[in-house]
Amino acid sequence: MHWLPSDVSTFGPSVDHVFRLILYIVGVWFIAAEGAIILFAFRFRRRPGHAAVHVAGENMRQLAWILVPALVVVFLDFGIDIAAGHAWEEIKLESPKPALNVSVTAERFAWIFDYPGPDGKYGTPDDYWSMAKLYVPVNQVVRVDMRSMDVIHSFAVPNLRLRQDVVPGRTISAWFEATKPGTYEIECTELCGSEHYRMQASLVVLSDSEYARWQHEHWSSIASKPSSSASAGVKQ
Amino acid sequence: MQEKSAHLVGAALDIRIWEWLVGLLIIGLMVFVMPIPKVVAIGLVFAAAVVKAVLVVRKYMHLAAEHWLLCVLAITPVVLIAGMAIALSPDIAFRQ
Amino acid sequence: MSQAAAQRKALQVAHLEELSFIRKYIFSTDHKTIAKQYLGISLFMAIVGGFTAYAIRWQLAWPSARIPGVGTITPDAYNTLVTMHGTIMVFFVAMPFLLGVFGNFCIPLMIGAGDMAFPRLNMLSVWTFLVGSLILLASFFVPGGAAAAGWTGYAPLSARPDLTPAVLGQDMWIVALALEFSSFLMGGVNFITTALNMRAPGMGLWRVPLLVWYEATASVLFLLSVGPLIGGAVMLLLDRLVGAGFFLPAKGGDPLLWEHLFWFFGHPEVYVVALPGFGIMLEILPVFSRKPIFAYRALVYCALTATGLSLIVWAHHMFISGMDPRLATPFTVTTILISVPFAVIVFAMIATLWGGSIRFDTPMLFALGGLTSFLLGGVTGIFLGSAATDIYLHGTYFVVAHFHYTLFPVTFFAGFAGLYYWYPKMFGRLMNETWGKVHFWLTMLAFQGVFMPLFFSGIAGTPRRVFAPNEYPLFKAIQPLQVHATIATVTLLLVQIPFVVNFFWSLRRGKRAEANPWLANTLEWCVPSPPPHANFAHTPRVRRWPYEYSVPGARLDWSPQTESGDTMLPAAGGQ
Amino acid sequence: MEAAPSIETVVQFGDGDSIREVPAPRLAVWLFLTSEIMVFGGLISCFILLRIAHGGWDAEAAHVHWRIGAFNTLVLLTSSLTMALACTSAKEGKEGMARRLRTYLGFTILLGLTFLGVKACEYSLEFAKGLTPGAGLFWAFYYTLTGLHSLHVLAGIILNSTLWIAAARADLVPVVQRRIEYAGLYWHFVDVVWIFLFPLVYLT
Repeated sequence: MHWLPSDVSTFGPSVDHVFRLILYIVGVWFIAAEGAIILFAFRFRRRPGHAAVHVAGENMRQLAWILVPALVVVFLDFGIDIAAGHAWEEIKLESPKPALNVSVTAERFAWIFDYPGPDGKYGTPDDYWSMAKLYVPVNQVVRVDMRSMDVIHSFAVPNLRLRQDVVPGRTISAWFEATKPGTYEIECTELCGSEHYRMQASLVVLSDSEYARWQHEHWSSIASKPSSSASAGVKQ
Repeated sequence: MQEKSAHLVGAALDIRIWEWLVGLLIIGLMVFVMPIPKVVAIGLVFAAAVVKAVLVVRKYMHLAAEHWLLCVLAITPVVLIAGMAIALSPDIAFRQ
Repeated sequence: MSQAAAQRKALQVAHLEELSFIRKYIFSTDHKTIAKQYLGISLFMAIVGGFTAYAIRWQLAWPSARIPGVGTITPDAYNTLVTMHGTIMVFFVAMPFLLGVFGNFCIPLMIGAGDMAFPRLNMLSVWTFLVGSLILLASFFVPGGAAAAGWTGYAPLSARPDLTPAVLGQDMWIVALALEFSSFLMGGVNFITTALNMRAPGMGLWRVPLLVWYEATASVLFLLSVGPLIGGAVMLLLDRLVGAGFFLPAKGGDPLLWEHLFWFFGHPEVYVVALPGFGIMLEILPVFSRKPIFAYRALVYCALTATGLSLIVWAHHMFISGMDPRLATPFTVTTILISVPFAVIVFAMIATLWGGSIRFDTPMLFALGGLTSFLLGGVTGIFLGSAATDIYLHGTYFVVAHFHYTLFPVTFFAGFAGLYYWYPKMFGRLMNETWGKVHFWLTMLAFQGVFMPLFFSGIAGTPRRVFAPNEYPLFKAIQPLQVHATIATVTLLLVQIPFVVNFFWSLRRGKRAEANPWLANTLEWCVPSPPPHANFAHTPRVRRWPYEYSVPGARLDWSPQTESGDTMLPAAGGQ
Repeated sequence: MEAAPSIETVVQFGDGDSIREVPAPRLAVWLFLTSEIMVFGGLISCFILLRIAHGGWDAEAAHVHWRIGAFNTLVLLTSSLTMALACTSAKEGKEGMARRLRTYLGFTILLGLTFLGVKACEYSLEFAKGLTPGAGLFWAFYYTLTGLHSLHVLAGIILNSTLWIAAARADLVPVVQRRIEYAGLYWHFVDVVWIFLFPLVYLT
């Protein structure tokens, strides 16, 4: 468990909870099964004077030895299904009303983040764009609308427990709410070509005051963008 | 139509089936040229096609008189494909 | 006289007359020779695949360092290596090894048939496969190199020639796969027909050995799942050659369509490989525990259930692919449900050990090693099968570790088990036990050493298919895990040398094998080792269930299937 | 070629084993057709799904020559009839069977060739209008589906021709008599595929 990177999102705990739940359930089964194999292998090793018993598990009394555990497995399975289902709903199905809306453009091999600017509308001169750095306020719901210019990429932020493929030809949205200021990694985790491993960006979570300052410094100025990202920002 | 051709055997049956096939083809074409709502037309055309296919499979390919396992072999893939198409439709056909 | 009788007669004639070298060893229609041909090809491809693994691991441990015997590699070369490693290992090693070798060799022998139902089709299948393998190998040497879009070949990366350096290479990749598929379609048709139709008198469905059941079921699964991807391969090729645009959004196509077509086959493919692997282990366990297999019929039903379920779980590879999120929970349920038949199989294996009198010969060791290792792969599948945790773990080294823990045991542990077990029947000599045991223990340890660390590196979030993991600040700290895995990989590859030496040494020098060296029941052990051209001098009459060991009151602790007198009721009956 | 003494074992081991009575080649052909259904079924469902996604492609579909398609359907249906007649005469095996079998088989081959010829003309008409496989998704699908089907027709023609030639030799007639059933199964399957392709491509 301590291998998991620090979690800084509101839904991170649900993911980690399901992870832990599964870990404990399958952990017990795994150890039990391995234990049984090793125990039997030792206990029933070939020894003079010890003949094998003749049990074929063809009557219900014997079959119960494997069917009852299997039944337990079924129940645990449904338990996992329910837990996983809830977490999934929270992360991918429901999306709370966003305080900030960022348009993300994935392009081999870079991430471009477009902000609507003060007027909250895209395609207006006061749009702000930033390359490879996604600035968001802490404790605010952020919605990212993601597009790809070329191939399939994947927007992954381990610390947020968030991952979403970005497929060309569609706009795919995700949301998150960061709970701790700081700088976190954004990776592309879908093979997208030669420089795939370089396709990284950073998520900068700012405290309210810092975010206000950042907004004041950047959003007023009219930034000029490279054509491709401009088209990306303005098109949809 | 199976009832109609039940008493027929051999070549006569083959010809009767062919008549049915051609008849259904003509029906399909008439539906296609006639000015009726597209949805209905498509429905009828494909209904005709299904009947044709069933006729060929049951009579020309003798599935009607085959071992049940061969019928399973014929039906399973159709069901699978239908299932796959349904599972894919929200992603491919009706997205956003 | 019935056609079968005629065919048997023909086979006996062929058996008497001496065949020319070419007909006997190269263009042979004998299922045993074809099995050996598959064995040769798959072991060679395994060496190629192992070499790619070595280069990949070295790069990951010491990014951009000179790889001994390879030199430094570019990111594109790395992508090529990753792509080809997956393609080779899954399609050109696992399938020929588990289906091509053991399916071809065991099915006719175990059901008491002279050969496959269609020997010439069988020969066509192995030659088609060989051509496919050669095309795949050739693609390494064409300008631009071999395919580099991942073994899943996700469009548009694979669908547009301008996105990867591999232009011709990617086309050859598609063609090679198409040939591989058609080869195993022919093989599958042959397996199923033979298993259903060529059984010796008395070999009722409930007397068929589990390996035959599992090979046939796997073939059915392959037949049912590969079709859409063959269509998809045609579409992908047209996208590349004439810009058809099936998977190109710019032309109105849809990249998700390829993902669906690929995984509709790609997931069942895992079971196409897993089932024969389990079949082998299930054959070996009772023989070396001197005990009937536990719950024979339950095991048959498990194979059928797993087959059915595996056709409706494919989207669990696509939870975060942008597919409709409402599909996730249904597919989570089916996915996690598929753990049940495999749980039953594992429990039955453990129950078979209970109360046995276990001999730890090399085949048994490999079978147990496969079982114990597969368990970890199986349980870690639950993490990836449940949508919520998959959000975090998808595309990380956790996935890599997971599927290596499932596919390596069924392919190599079970495969080696089968090889050590049937080697005497194939070549008439036994492999050296001592070196076999050495091979097992070193393989076992090295294998755990390779993939155990990768689970942790995956839980820490390291993405797979990256040229240089140390480029990520978050994972600099756990680079030692990668180094550890690499050292273990090199060891794992080196400890295969004893096996190779043992294999060839035993061909000439190995201890001569009598007909039934392991004292097993199934029919292949009642003919000389190696069996003559038509296997059975005259068709055997089957009078027993295959797993009757240690029958109370019996003189011996095994009872060949040809011996009369069933005690295993009701299993012996047909119903 | 049915395996060993079947009836006896069926009696002995219950209905599950009646499969032994099915000749192996017939079982194999059906298994092969199963995978073929998956291939064509996969392509066709892709076509339908993307067509729905793109609102029907009516404009493109207006360019296909449905009359030619209809004629070809008739040709293929009739070829199915002649094939069925060939199989029937082979099964009945009355005197003069070999002659009748060859006549019907010959007609089947000719009709198959007609189908391909017409299809070729159709393709050339479309190419003349610049409607190539690269001219848009509809055309990509049009050529993929009909092209793949035509290849199957070609394979069927070759298969039938070998039987037609073999049937000329008295000593091979029994072999043909047995194998024509399997060629027939395949030919009818190709026909069934077209029965669905025709309305899919031409009439919607």
